[in-house]
Amino acid sequence: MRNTILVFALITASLIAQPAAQAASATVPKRSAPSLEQRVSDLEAYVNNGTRVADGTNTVSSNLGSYDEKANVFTPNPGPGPNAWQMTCAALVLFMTLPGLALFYGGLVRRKNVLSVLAQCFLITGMVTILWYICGYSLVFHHGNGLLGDLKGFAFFNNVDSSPNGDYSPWVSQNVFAMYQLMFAIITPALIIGAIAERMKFAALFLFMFLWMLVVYFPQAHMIWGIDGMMNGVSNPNAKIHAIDFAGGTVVHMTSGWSALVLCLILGKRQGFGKENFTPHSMVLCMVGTGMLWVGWYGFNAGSAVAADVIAANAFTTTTLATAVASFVWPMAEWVTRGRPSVLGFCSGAVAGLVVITPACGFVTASGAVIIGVFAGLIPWFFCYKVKGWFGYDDALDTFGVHAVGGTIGALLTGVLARSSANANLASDSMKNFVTNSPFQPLVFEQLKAIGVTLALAIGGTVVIAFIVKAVIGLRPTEEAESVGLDLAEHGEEGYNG
Amino acid sequence: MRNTILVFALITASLIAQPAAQAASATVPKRSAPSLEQRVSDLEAYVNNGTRVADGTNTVSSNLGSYDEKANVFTPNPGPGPNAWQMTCAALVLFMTLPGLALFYGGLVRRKNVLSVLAQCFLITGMVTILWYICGYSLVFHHGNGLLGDLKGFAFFNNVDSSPNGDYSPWVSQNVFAMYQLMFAIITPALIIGAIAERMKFAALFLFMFLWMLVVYFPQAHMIWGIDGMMNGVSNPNAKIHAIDFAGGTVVHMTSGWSALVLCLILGKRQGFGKENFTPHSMVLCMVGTGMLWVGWYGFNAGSAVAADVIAANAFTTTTLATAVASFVWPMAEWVTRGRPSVLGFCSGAVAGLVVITPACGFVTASGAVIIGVFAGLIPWFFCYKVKGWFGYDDALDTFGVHAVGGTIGALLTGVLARSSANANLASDSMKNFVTNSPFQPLVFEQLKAIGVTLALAIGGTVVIAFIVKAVIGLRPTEEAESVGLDLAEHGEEGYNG
Amino acid sequence: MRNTILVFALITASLIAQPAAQAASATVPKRSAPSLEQRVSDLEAYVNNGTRVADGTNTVSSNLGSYDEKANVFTPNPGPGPNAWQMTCAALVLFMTLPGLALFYGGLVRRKNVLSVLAQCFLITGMVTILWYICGYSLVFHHGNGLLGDLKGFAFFNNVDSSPNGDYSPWVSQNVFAMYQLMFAIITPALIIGAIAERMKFAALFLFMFLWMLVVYFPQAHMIWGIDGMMNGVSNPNAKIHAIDFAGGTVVHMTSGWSALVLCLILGKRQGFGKENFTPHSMVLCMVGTGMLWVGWYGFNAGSAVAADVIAANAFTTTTLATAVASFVWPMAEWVTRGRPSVLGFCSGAVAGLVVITPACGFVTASGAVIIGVFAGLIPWFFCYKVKGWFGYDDALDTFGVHAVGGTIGALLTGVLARSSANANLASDSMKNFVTNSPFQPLVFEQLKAIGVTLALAIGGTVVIAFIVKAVIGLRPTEEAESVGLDLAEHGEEGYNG
Amino acid sequence: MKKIEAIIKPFKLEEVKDALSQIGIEGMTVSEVKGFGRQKGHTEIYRGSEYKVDFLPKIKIEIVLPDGRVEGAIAAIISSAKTGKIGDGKVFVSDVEEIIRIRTEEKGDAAI
Amino acid sequence: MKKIEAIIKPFKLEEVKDALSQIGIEGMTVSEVKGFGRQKGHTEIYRGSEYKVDFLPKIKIEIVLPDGRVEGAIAAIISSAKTGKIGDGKVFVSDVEEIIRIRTEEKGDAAI
Amino acid sequence: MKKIEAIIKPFKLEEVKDALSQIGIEGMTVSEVKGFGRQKGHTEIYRGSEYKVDFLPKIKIEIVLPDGRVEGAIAAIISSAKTGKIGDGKVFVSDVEEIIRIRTEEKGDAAI
Ligand SMILES: Nc1ncnc2c1ncn2[C@@H]1O[C@H](COP(=O)(O)OP(=O)(O)O)[C@@H](O)[C@H]1O
Ligand SMILES: Nc1ncnc2c1ncn2[C@@H]1O[C@H](COP(=O)(O)OP(=O)(O)O)[C@@H](O)[C@H]1O
Ligand SMILES: Nc1ncnc2c1ncn2[C@@H]1O[C@H](COP(=O)(O)OP(=O)(O)O)[C@@H](O)[C@H]1O
Repeated sequence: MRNTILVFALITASLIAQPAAQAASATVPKRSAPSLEQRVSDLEAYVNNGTRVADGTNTVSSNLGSYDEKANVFTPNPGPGPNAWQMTCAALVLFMTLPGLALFYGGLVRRKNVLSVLAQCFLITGMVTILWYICGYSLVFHHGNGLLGDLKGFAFFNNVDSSPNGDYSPWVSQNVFAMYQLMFAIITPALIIGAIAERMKFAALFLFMFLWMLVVYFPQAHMIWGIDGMMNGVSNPNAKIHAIDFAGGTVVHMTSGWSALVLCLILGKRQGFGKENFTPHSMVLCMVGTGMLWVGWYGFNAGSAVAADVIAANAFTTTTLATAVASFVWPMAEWVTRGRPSVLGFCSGAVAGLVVITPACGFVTASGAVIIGVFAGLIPWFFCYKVKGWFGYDDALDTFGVHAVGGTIGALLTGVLARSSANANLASDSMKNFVTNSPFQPLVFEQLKAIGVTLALAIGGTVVIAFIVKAVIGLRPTEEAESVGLDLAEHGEEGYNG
Repeated sequence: MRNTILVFALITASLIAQPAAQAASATVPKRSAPSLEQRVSDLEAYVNNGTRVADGTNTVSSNLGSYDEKANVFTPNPGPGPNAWQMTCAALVLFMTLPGLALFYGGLVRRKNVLSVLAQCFLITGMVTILWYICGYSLVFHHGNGLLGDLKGFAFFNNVDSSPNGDYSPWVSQNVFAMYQLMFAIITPALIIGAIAERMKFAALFLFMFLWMLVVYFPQAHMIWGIDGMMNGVSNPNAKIHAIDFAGGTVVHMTSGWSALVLCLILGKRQGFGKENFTPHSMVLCMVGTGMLWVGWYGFNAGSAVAADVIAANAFTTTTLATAVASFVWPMAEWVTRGRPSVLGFCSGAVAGLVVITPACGFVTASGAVIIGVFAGLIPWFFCYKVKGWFGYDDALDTFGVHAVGGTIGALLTGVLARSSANANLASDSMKNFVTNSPFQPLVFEQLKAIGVTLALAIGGTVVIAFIVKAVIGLRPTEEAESVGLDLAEHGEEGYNG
Repeated sequence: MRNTILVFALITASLIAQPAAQAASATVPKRSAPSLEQRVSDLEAYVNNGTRVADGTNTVSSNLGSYDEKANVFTPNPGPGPNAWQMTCAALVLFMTLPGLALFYGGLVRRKNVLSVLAQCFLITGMVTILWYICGYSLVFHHGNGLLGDLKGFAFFNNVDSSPNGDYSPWVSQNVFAMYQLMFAIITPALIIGAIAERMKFAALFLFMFLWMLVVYFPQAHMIWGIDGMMNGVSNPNAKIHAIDFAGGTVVHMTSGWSALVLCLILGKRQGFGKENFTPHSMVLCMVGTGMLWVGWYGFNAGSAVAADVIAANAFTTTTLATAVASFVWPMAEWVTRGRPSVLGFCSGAVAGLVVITPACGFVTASGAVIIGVFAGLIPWFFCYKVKGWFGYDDALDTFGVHAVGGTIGALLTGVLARSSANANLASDSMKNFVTNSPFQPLVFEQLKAIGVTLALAIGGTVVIAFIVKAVIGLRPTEEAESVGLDLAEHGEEGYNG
Repeated sequence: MKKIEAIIKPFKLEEVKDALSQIGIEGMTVSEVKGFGRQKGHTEIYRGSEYKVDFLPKIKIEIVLPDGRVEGAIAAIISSAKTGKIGDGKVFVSDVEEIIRIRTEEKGDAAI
Repeated sequence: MKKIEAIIKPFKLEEVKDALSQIGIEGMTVSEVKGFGRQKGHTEIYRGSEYKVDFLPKIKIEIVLPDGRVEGAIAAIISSAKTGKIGDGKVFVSDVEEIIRIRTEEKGDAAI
Repeated sequence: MKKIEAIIKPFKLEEVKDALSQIGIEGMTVSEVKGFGRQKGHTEIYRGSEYKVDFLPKIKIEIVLPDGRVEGAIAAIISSAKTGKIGDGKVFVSDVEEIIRIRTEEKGDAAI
């Protein structure tokens, strides 16, 4: 909560103050012109997505950047290929939320609540962007401690410009990387909407999501992806837990999915649950959203390589295979058990495939991805069709069944199926003891530990926040509002007219 | 009108005649093989998006292209990164119109007129492409005088091939650049549809748009973006007005927005205006269109760097920040004044943010973008909710309120917030006297002059064209057609059946 | 059918066995470090999309890849620009099917059958992916004989990793290429759905499509695009037929279109055909799908260069021009003959333009593309509006009229209009005798031969498969199911509720 | 009490409603229907298949009112809904035995 | 004059319309309704939640016609709408006091 | 036989249906209508243009039943549909002369 107060103070400040000047350059010796050999090496580093010959220190020289003679500062340039790719990916990940997820969820609710879902997605987009600019990016991606980044390092995008930040990518502009990661920060809370659709007050959702970003998302993202995060197995040799999570199995899907379950239990069921007909008002929109999610997810998964290199290529491939297989297996399971494969089954299978492959995509082989696809088609299906019925919680659009369950088995299967043949980084000094390329490699236990930490943070954080919001402004709209529909009641509009 | 006749003559010609042969190469000395140093420099130029070592002259050599020994002509190749980026961006900008804008506008009209909007967007796409091929690209991007390019230079895409045109980008194929700019020429007139929706004859719209491209768009685009345009502050040292417009605040949004106001006043109000319920027939489609516009706009704004370089990275970032902020501020303004934030508010805010940041995106910092976002959320909102009511014009879908007002304040704020720290080109000899990095820098007055010229051209041109079209074929459909709906009356179809 | 059995055996195997180890490297001499000259040449090859200096043999050295000293194996890396482009294109082509084609077709059927179309598209996506992984990619792109690739070469994506396969592209990862081509293999059978919509049993469609891939698609794709395919004029100097097909006029549109006609004749007409009103249930969705198809088609056409080079740039340009022209010509033909241009006309024209330019896009000039656009707007229009009426077959959504007719005239016009000025490969030793740059060049006859082979395979294959499926499980649903709608009957869902 | 059912052209709804309001009739129930009558639908050629659109969109207005107000209401409907072209629609009058207002349980004319 | 209201299965509409046309009945008004009756809706399991679909889609046809034509019309409806399966629907007949054709202001049988 | 037409608020449909089922009424036909009455629609400001939403969504329930069951049915409807707020709707009762079940051609009370 200290953070929250700080944040509000900073908001006001930001609109007045110009960002502080760049850190004054220390007195380093002037650089000498790069040799032909150095220049060629740097060009090769560009193609190979390798470490740069020169990245801002002045002792080594390169021409791939601009050198300010007066200030004696060399600012590395991004490369056109990686930057193009990363901007494309950032746009694709935004597309996943607006309109992808908005349609996927919006199609599944009843006609009278479709706009409320769209409004919630949109609200989160704006609110998270503002948070990200003020402090979020800094808290996640600046170095700090194992739990959280430094609050002021990149606050107000100070020092975040078009030059790459070598901690995350040698050849992609840092501001592009920041925008790319922003899109993740946007979609994650938006996923929660699925569990609590059709029955949460707009103002309550606003406050909940605001606090949730600070309490759950930023710490979790830093722990897994921050350069000094305590669970960043690949980049942080001093990580407490040597877990890996390529594109957000724990950070995105587990946090949102488990928080969604908790929040939906605290909220209670929708009016008429179990009696009235809650069929999707438009399976067509839902399917359109699914297609957009799939396409956008390439930005999510292959883009997480932060380069269009061999790892991105592999992630692209595994994402396709796992998703297609899961989109096939789920409706086949329905066909067998229920007599008919449904379009909702195809859609759910595809999304489940995407979720489960997310943490694994950059670490497993094509055949590993096919295996993951089979699990992704069966286990979440079982949760949505059977387990939910047994327990009777009202996970309206199956955020828990798909994202929490999917994210969790994804994190686990990543441990089982990660192979250094798929990603050379797994053979690095920091990881090679954990990845022995067998199903019971030590990595599995690291993944279990990361799962445990994530569960604790997501569940604990959500319980606390939900009760605060309940106390402050209440969680549910009036009974009449819920029955009339949130669209008219909360937004004064209807989804369709005439 | 002389142009118009010429154009028709050329259409016929184009289907028969093959484009004239390339200009015969003058007798230049044969080139010598490039040195290793030159070759490496050219590779570095590729990564840095710098000027090429060799770009078609034979005196300096390079291997990044093909050298035809017999003809003694060196044809530079494009680079893979920039070309990939620019093709992606061109596709994204097309996506903004088809189906983005078509849905955004189509969702906002009544059910009986949805197809008319789609047909209008589609008609403009085809018609403008044909014009662009015949003469438009040449009139805008060939050098000529300060007002208009040479008509025959690139007519029928003569001499427009896959080799870059160094005037606009060293590393992007000229034909890709031409396609990218075509997409701008398509969406601009399509924006006008918003103000005059539901009540203009299809044939009248056809003729109006045809003339409007020749009279308003091509000159305006040449003046601002043509290499020798009279308001091209960045590239033309001899510009009369040293204005800047990164991605089309004046060229796209001011021209379309102000023309839209004029045309809507000349057309008159829709039947039943102020009495009948004109609520959007599908806010859902409108929101889908908004998401697509936002995603596609990255191609529009970041693509306007014509490279995936530091400037594109900055434009991507500022576009995201301003849009997200505006999409947040507009509905908050509604929440305060009207008690409820609407989905239309979220969508309008996002589009307003995109519009206002458009001219500025490549010139302002991240913090500048946040400030722009706040203005973009408030001023167009005020025009749509208050000013429109006061004056009572029937700007059906708020093209004036969002695009004219937004484009104008965007052009102005670009003058106020452009900083050479955001774009090194602003420190060039041609611009440094105008950009002193303070809010009252001389650039502001250049921008005001450009706004004046744009207003004069858009308003004057539209008045003339509108009255010509009214005289020749009449502007409005019959009363019965308008009441039945343009879909059935003009296209013999309905948007939805069954 | 032997293949089919083999395939099933392999499925089981794949889930157990790990892919076989890479072929043991023969005893080649250790490589020497590359010279600066070689290193620079390789970098230039990257920018020019040229043949690599070193691509896996050890005799020539390069640093653009990784050299495993112990194994003495050099594995070339992909380049960031081409890889970014190809991944983007693969995503775009998937977008064409999900949700593009699904919406285009889904919007055109009646409300009660919309989900069946979506389910069919989704089913094909999953099923084809699994086939592709098991054997399809190998059968098409591994070398084998002129008709089919080796079954085991790349089975289970064995040896398909992130390193490029020089047969198809020097700088794009092979697994990305495989995913890109997968998207083609998905959309092709999905096109058939248009002709047989609203009246085919889901299980029958499943079996039909499965067999069709093995019998028609894989051989046809190998013959045209496989490195040793018997009709691969550009890459295979020993081709029996020196045909060219840039992005799939024969492989994609002719095979699907002609098979669609045959299947629709065998199936018979829909209940109520010619009496009841079969207007599209949502022209809006159809138009959205069209826009997505157009945008995605850039991935299809320009992506077929497998590089973001001069050829891709040309393909991007010709695709835009032909499509825009055709989207304009078709509704103008309607306006003249029927009094009103329809949105369906705009959409159909656009798709026809895309289809006809597909085989030609990488081989013709901008002006050639405009000519193609005119033909594409008129001939398929004539087939859909006149010929279909004369013969009375029930090609529900005009797959035959647009794809078969369009694909065929596209293949022919490619022969007439291919120019070596548009694509230098046409001046290669293998092609220069066929491309003499006149309308009656010998290439025309090669194209006719390829058309003949394609027709024979598509028609023959489909007749056999259709009768097998009819015998095994029957083709049509019960009369009641057809009348209730396939959505409820086969999937237990409705497209819209409430 | 009587019930008037009027089938009218959709775009006349606003006018009819205004005309009825003007004579003090403030309650009615409206629904979308499809009409089949002398007015023939158009023949459509859609992508080469010809078919006839038989059913045309119409609006049905139902008004229950005391016997004495029937004449006036009919006159108001006719004058506001008439275009003089075929397909203008019909007015049907029938008897209603009882009316109850759910909210107050009032009956008869008081419930209207 | 009488009014016939028939509730039928949606896919029978074309047949009923044709049958009525054949006996010279050329005016009717059709609307989409939901029916609740002996025919039970299916039970759906949607993502694990079970619920019953009670209301089934039906079509309501309204025909006003002179007393003498009622018998024939009913017979035509029954023979064309019958499938013999539960849920085929009902025909209701009631009295109509007056008919007016808006276009011509004709009244009574002449207005039909 | 009588016909009850009840106009109710949409969200009360389930309750009314249940109440009728409980007293053994198992057949009814439901349609979506728009109501105009004392309950005034809200005034909307949409992007600066003000307009009034006159017509409110309502549900019409039609039940045909033997004379003796009318009282009970009305009571069930009223008690389940009442919220006490304006706009709760009305119940109209009128006479029906004949009923036929299409499936069996049964007539009169037997057909209900
Ligand atoms: N006999 C009838 N019973 C019920 N509705 C009728 C009858 N005749 C006409 N209608 C309704 O009235 C509408 C108008 O009738 P129509 O014959 O087309 O023109 P007009 O009203 O000018 O005579 C029809 O579309 C239909 O809805
Ligand atoms: N008492 C009734 N009042 C009004 N409509 C009824 C009544 N009974 C049945 N219906 C309508 O008739 C339809 C068919 O009735 P149902 O009992 O299902 O089968 P059947 O017609 O074979 O007896 C119902 O769906 C409903 O629309
Ligand atoms: N005279 C009438 N004729 C037909 N329907 C009516 C009439 N008066 C009211 N209604 C219907 O009843 C609904 C409720 O009536 P209203 O006057 O709003 O409230 P209340 O039922 O509380 O008196 C209206 O929306 C309309 O559908």
